[in-house]
Amino acid sequence: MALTREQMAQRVAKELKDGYYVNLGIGIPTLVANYIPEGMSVMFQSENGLLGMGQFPTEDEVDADMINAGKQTVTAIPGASIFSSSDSFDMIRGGHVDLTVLGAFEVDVNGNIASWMIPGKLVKGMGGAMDLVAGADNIIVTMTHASKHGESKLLPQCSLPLTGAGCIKKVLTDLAYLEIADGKFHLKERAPGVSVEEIIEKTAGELVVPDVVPEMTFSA
Amino acid sequence: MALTREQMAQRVAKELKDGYYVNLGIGIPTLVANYIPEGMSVMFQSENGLLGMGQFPTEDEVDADMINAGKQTVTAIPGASIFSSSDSFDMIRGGHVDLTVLGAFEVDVNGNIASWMIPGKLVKGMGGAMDLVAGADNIIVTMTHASKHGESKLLPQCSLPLTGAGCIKKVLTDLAYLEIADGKFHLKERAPGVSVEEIIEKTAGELVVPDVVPEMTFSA
Amino acid sequence: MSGFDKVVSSYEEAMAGLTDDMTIIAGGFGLCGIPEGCIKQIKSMGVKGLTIVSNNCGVDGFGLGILLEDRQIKKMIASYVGENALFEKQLLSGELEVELTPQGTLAEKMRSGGAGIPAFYTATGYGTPVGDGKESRVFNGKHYILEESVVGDFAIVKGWKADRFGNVIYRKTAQNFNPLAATAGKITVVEVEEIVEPGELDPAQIHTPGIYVDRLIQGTFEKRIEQRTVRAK
Amino acid sequence: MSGFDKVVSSYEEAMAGLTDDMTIIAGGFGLCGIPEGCIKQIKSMGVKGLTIVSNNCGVDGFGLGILLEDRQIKKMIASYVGENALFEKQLLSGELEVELTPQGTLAEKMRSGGAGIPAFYTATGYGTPVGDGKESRVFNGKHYILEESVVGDFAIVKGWKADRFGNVIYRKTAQNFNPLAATAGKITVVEVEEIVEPGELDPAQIHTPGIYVDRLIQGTFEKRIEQRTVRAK
Repeated sequence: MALTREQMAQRVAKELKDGYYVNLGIGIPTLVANYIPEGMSVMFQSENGLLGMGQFPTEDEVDADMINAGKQTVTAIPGASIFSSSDSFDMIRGGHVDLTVLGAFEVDVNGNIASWMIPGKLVKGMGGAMDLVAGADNIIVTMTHASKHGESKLLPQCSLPLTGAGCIKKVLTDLAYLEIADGKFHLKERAPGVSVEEIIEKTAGELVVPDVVPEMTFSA
Repeated sequence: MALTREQMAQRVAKELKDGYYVNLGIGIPTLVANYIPEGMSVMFQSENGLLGMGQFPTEDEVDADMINAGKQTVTAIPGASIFSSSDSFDMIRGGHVDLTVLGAFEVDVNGNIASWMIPGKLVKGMGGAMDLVAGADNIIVTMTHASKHGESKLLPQCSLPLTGAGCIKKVLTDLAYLEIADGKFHLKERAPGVSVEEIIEKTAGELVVPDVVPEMTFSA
Repeated sequence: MSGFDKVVSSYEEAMAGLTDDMTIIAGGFGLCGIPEGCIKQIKSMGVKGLTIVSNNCGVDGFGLGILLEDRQIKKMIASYVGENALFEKQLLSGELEVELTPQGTLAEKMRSGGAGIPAFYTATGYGTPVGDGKESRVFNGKHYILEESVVGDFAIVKGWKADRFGNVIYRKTAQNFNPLAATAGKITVVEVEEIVEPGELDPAQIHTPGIYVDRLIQGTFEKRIEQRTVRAK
Repeated sequence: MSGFDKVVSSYEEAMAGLTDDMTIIAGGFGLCGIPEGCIKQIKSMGVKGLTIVSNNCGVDGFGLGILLEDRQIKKMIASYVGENALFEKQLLSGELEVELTPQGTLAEKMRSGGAGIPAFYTATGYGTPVGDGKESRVFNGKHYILEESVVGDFAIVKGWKADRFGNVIYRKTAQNFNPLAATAGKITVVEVEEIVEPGELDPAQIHTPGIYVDRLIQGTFEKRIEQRTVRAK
């Protein structure tokens, strides 16, 4: 069975470490905040200028001056800091964020990522995505392994305009967890009940498959 | 009579305007703060990170964490702001300071200035001087017109290593006030009792002398 | 110290001198911390052919979006413009030009514009359409592209409190692009919720020193929320 | 939130990992806001061949000056080094190398080093010995030179107050180069006068967010004054 969005978030959360500063993109990445392992602390960075993002506010706490990068109302945890957009991207560009999780349309064997622009469709902009992928050493891309029409999103070469070149090393799809190295995808784990054959079939870029591919496990 | 240091400061002070943000270098420039015209407000920037520098402290007010760029203990006026060295030089480099007054060894007809290095003598460093001359539109150089040995400091071309290239337009010496334009010095005013002949003799760079050169006046 | 009193009493005075074809740098992120009053004044002035540098372009009927109604904007430099139907329409019809710029690069373009740094290298956008036609260069084995800074004829900024000398502090995440915009205007106009006397703000806690501020006005703000998200108590 | 508790209890722990030939970026202006305890620890560790990036090099017997006593500094990158007889002696004898850098360029080298900007253009130093051998270029009719950023193996920083998560505020003009140095160290060590609990400092008034701080220690400071100038009451 392919992973649900929640399971994808759960699997990503296993990459967290105590004391990590983390930037979560919109969509599945946002859900990762719900699965922080017990006894572990991570701090969320929001690129509009907030380090230490907290829960959504209660009705009483709603404050128009307190939003995240998705323009949602949020709160700050004790020990948070708030700063300008340039200070925020200095952190990001300077590689100070420990982990960045974001979605994509495509990734390829050279670590290229396309996530912001589909030619012929209206382009709304890249927001902070190009800065995030260029600045971070440790990025996890979350996306479905193939499109609804069955077309692989793990390619020999991205077909869409890039968000960043050579910057992705880890990909979690609904079918598998893979790493990118030496111009190849390396299959590391598969979703429970998903066969290696299915993953091979749906991966267009060169794929290295080890003898044993462990299944992911999820706590109930 | 050549101007005294105090008279030089008084003459520079006539270039102040209400609402000017001003950076004063060490030496004669520092004295300008004593001659702010009546009813006029200017604010002093100190490049170590203080805008709105006040008087020296009283004994009771002395605070090791409150110094100016000359490393002297100072105070701040109401409405001052304190910031980092990069914020401070952003102001300077970005041309936000209205007037900069500093000393020099030499200036030349092309607006070059040499003020920090005498080959053969130990070089202590340029501090903020290169940033100040490169960033400011409005700079007044204060220095003696000639060395103790009678050698002109207003030259066809600076002989010492430069602090900045093509950035000086106004020079006040102990003998005259001059402006630099079109590759020439232009004599604008002379010190009381100093002859135009003496200024011509002590100016090595090309000098434009108008028919009438007004004498400076000083209030007693 | 009258020479440093930046307070003006009307938005007419605040935006005086703005003419057709000027470049305006605007603070704000989405609808958070936007200079609402200055934008309304620009609309009522009717100036045309504007280049606006701002992370976003408001929404239909609010924020910078209202400047689209009478086609006052010629070119938008922004990182994300997806919240605005009129924007899309004018873009598709070719009436409006857009220069999409990565958010961090946009922030740094403003900051360096104000700081006298005409250009800087960043890895952001290398190998993407953003890097097309820009000089690229390797430092320490990594690729970077050269980005040039921006300055505006005007900068319009939303602060929280300011003293009469124009020392500004921002409130929470309404800070965003505002302090950067403030440095990058030839004329910088700041509107705030409260004006206090010099000396009332802590000098070490000023976000925008008064040297950057030319005109200061007290305004009232609607502060519209784009994504109101709440949790149960 | 133990993962974010940056507090260490000794200077040995604070400077652990520092070895010969490393580069250290140090905050401070003259003797104001210098990381006194870290400097003393470096002296007692006896590491040699250091490159120090700091606006000044202390004075004889205090601040960074004490690292000259046992010839621990190989190279000094600074804007002004005039307060130190031992410095002059080692410079003239060729034991010590110095790279004089304009003060604003030095500040920006640290800031951009921490901000992932490998190089930037500045007018400062164009046409002077500082510009010799550097690329120059014209933007909008003005000459600029290309300056590269710096990062350090360690950054040593003096703050005023910090919370356990490493959010730091500086006191008055003791801020100076400290927040810039803090961003530019692979390992950043901050010593402060007081450590408080997370939540006690206003989030909008943090000078250095904790993300930049690896180790935090409470110290005691002599705070020597170089030019004690006073006026009569």
